[in-house]
Amino acid sequence: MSRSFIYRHRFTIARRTTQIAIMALFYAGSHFGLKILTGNLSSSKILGLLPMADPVAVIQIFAATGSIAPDILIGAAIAVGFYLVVGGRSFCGWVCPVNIITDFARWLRNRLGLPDPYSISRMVRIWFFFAIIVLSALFGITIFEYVSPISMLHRGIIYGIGAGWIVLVALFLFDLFVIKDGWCGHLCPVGAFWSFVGRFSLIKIKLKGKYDPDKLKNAIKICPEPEVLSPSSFKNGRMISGNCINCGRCVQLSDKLGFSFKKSKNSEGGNL
Amino acid sequence: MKGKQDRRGFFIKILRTISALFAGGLFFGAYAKQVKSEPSPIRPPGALNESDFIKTCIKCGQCLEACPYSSIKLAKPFTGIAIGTPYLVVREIPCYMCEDIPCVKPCPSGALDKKMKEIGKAKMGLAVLIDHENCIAYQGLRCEVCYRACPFIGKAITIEFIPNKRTGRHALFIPVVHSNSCTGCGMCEHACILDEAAIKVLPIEIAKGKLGKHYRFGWKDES
Amino acid sequence: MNISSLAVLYNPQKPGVIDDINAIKGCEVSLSKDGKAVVVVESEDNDSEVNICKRVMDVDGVSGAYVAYHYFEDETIESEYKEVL
Amino acid sequence: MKLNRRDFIKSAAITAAAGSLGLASPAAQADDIKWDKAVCRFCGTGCGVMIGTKNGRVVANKGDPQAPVNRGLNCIKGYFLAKILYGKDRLKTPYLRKKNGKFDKHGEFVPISWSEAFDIMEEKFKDALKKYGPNSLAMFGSGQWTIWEGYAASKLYKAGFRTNNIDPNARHCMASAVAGFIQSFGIDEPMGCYDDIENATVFVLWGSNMAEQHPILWSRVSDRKLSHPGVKIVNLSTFSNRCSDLADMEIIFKPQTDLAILNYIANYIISHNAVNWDFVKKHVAFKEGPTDIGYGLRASDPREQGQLHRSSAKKGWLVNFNRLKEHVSGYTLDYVSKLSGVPAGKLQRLAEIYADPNAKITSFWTMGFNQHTRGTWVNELCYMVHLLTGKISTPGNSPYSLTGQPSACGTAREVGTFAHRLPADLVVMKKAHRQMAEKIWHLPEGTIPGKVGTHAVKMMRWLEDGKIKVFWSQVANPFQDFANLNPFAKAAREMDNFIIVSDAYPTVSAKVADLILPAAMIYEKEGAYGNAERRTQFWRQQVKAPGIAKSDLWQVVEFSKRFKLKEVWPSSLVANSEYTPDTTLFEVLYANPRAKKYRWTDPIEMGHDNDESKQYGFYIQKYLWEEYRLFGLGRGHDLAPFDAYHRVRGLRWPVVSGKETRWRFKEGYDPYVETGTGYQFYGNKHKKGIENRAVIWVRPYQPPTESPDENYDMWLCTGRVLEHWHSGSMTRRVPELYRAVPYAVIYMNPDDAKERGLIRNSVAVVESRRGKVRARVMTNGRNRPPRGLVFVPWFDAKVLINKCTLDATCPISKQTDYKKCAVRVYKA
Repeated sequence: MSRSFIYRHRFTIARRTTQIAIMALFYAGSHFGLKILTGNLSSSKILGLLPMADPVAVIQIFAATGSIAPDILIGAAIAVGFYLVVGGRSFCGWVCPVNIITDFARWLRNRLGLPDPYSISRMVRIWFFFAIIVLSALFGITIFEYVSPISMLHRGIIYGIGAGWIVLVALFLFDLFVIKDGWCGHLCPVGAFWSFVGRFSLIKIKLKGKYDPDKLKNAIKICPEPEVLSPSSFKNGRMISGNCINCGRCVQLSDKLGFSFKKSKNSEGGNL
Repeated sequence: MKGKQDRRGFFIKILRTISALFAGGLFFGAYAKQVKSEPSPIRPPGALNESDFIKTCIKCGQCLEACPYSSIKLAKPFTGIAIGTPYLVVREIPCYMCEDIPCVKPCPSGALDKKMKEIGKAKMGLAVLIDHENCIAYQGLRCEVCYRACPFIGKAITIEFIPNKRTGRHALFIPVVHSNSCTGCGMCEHACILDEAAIKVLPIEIAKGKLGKHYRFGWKDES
Repeated sequence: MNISSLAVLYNPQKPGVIDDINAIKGCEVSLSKDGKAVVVVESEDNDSEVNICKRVMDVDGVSGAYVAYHYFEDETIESEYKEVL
Repeated sequence: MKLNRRDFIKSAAITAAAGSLGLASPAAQADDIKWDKAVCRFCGTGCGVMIGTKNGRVVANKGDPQAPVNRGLNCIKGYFLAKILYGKDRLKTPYLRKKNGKFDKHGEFVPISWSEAFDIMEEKFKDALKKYGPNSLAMFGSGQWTIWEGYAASKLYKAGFRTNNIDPNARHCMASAVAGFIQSFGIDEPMGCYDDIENATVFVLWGSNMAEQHPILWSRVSDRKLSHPGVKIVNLSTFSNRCSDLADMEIIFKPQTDLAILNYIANYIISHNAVNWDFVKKHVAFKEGPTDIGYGLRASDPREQGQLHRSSAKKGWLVNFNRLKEHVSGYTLDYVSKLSGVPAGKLQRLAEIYADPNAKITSFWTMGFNQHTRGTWVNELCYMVHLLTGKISTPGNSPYSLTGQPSACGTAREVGTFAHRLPADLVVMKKAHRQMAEKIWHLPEGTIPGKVGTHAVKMMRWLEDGKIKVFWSQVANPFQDFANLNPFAKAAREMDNFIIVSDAYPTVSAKVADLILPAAMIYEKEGAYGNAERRTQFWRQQVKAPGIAKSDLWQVVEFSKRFKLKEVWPSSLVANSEYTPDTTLFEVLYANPRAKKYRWTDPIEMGHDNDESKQYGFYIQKYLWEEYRLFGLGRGHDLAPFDAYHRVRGLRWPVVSGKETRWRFKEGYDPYVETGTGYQFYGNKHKKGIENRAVIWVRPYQPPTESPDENYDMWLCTGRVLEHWHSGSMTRRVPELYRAVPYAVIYMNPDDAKERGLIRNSVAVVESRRGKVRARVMTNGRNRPPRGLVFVPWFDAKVLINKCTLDATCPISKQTDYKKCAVRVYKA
């Protein structure tokens, strides 16, 4: 049944508006004094009171200095708590501005039908995550924060990009020509961290009825993390893999899938 | 046979990823080392020493937003300053030494020390009157703009009067900086009327020498 | 008959400055040494004298010229004061 | 015979030129910049400078190494002289407020031509003359006018329109000094000169922030102290300033109590018989005047009620020494210490210094004394202290009234562009003086009105009361520098009057005006200034003014063409004049036969432009100077001929037979002092009872007009900073000076600030009974006020502190007291 275009893209639209809204609020907080969101995604304050911080950055700081300031510790804890509810990697889907670049690269890649010659294991980002902790401790600096396109982009949007655009264009071209879903899918350590959190988060994709491969054929094609829709990722109808970014593309596509809230046994869950 | 194949393939893959990561790590380490060796820029008041500062700062920009004079900027990539860390270009906008120190309050990471209660205690750098040839005070003109711009006039900077030998009836008014009170806020460098400032704020480790422990100045009391 | 002398400052490195000044009618460089010259100006009346002075000023390489002495035979203005006072 | 006479003249010419070259004349410049001597545009010090021009533009400037005042040095404002001419928003054409093509008081400024500007001015002037008479016209001049600009304007108003309503902004800066000089010595201007600095052993600064307001002189004082151990400096001020860096003793006293301190010093001198009797007996007389003289406020003001001598404050009667002795005996050490808040020890040490016979004391003062509701009195009290000990008119002994503006002396005071004066100390009230002026100006008797015109504050009040219909301001910024600005600006904008402002930049006053005339600036015209040591200095025109901007001299002279004698003079006057009713004021005052004798293209110009003389065909500046010079010849105001000043770096008048005078009234230095007299105060030569004597005036302490109370609990003092000149219209357009000091701040005591919840940089409101302004607070800046006082400089067009100041004046000099009124300061 042909539902309206809006309905069929409801999550994508919601994600984009959230991503842009968050960046706009940070920008307003810095330039127009509208103190709803101040700071940036590395560390911010909501309404000047509630601190939030990027746990990956906090971990690196801890590795590099051996101590951690209370504000960012609480901030990281609050962030983790929040994403335990809404889904670990929903940070990637709903908040991180780099996702806009990689989604655009993905979309362009599909339109142009570009080949996907290389493939590296999606586990690299996990190694990358642990490597930056080791290297931070080793070199005594928050190593990934120096090159992270994520912080480069959100800081650039709020305070001016400077020469950072080169890195972002490189990332875009990397995703476009080199590896499909190159950065978010394979390399991003922040995504890796959030996937750990995602394993235990509440809002998850749920499978209605039995796993039927050809029903999910289109969903797998469109999913940025295809392994997520493999049978092993579901346990009694509920997604257990942390890699799902809760982007809702699959839900939009087939009615066999939906979002479920509670970790219930029989996985009825509200169909968002 | 196939099992062995898989196991070897598995080890090769592991080795490949580890070597890739190791190469990446070296590249980043070199990049980080290079950044650390640059002369440290002027950090906001209350900042830890440079090496601790770039480790501790989470680069969130909240100090920038709290500064009423937008003196603080975040370092953009490839500018030789640790990316994202807050710094000041005092020649453009100096630190106006707010007594309530608004920029330190929101700092979540402890990179700006909240225990610093008095702005006068800040040590962002040290002003040094470097270019005696172009500084017109050394030619005998009555300038001392840097002296009168200093928020700690009379303590951080004073005037030394020297007879002007050329005219024989005028005096030189030479600004002299005192490192014990100079906070490095840059009001002097900002105010300097030359096309290129003759007085500049330098990182303390570059500006200051160090007296040998064994020697005391005979005419000064032991303090 | 107007006679006056100019103290002239010129750029000694630039060749031919003295000759240029001498070339001006009514001008005569009586002495010149490392950038300083004395020029005697003879002319009929104030107007022509000023033109000469102006041309001396405009000579390329001259950076300044000052009237050091000015003699003119003309119905002086001094007498005017006595009558008023 | 003819041949060798010519050779003789030529050799004389050569030796003269060679001689002048022998001096360390500036080395030849490699790049083709043409250099010529000039004067700095700013303070009264009068530093000599060289202006470098290339392709019709001032491209460089330097201190003139041959100038004795500064020997090649400048302060930071002088350093930027080349830049002040080229602000981005320089006025290049006249502007008139118009609505759909016609003048409208509330229209927008529209660029117009000079002829249209003069048309509307002519219409307004003639309309006012017809309906309200000459006293409805007014001109607000300046101590930054060149000498001939002030002279020409004074002639236009006093002789042309026959009104004395012309007053300079020097009324705000030097009027009390003038009254002090005339009442004490019968003649204006200091008797010492800057060479006192190289001879004095003690400098006492009375309300004179020399470190910032006379930078090069302070440099000389500093050198004097450095190179001569034992030289002492005492800095008396109502707030601590940069002079205290070098001072041996700093005395911070409560506003207005300088009157009491000086009386105490006299008391100390007399009671410790340190009086120089043989000087006092031979050369000093004593006088006293009325004390119920009010505060120069409007007659209706409650504080003026019961003051019987408000308009006769100048009166004085002879008394004897014992009256002075008895009067000052009341000013004991602890009474004055309690009154002034100064520790008794400091007061005593100061008195000891003055009483020390072999100390050579130079007392410097500027606005601290002059801008004071008893400004004339406090000037005279300082003379008292010097006269009692005979420390005057000798190298190093000098009561020195420093001048603020570059030509308050040269133009405003010596040329007499005041409402009551004529050149060379003549006054309009005396018939003989008027006749002398009329003789020199070739006017029929009775042309110059005898009634004193409107002094500055009266001019403001007449404007507010609708009595002034046409107000023309030149080289001044009245709507930023008059005290109690609000009603003044309101009257200018809303009442039926016509406000004309000649200026080079769109200042606050230009925006309040109805007609703006674009003025040429200092090096775009030939000019002459007279500095604070009676040194007159000339400069030639260096470059052309931008657009169709014209010099103030041209504006006044050109405008005079629009008036025929019959339109401004009664027919009886025209009848017994040497002119016809149709002769224009231009031909009477400026282009008369005497003027035409000074032929244009004069070799002294060395080929420099002179736009005015080129247009008029005669050397107008030379004519105005030579005519003006006649006033002073033989009367103690002798000036050298015109050409001399273009050759030398200024001469200190009286210039008698080519020789300048350094100390006046002293035999051997001053040619007017008859031999054998030692000292001769010839200013009072013909004054009955005080022939050739200086006068010590008996003056009491009187409280200020407005003191802090419970709801206006702080003193407000205003003044300047080194980096900016007056209302900042030039210096704030130099980017480097703007960056150095971008906005006016409220200098405040940190404890006062803390009590009001203010810290450094927080924005506060300064409010008085008359108005309020907002500005940032500075708690430990260059000026450190004591508890209960704030200091706000007035250079900032956005912080018009003069909205708060009180328009009380010294009733004798009519000079406004900008240094003290009551305000409250609170968080914005």
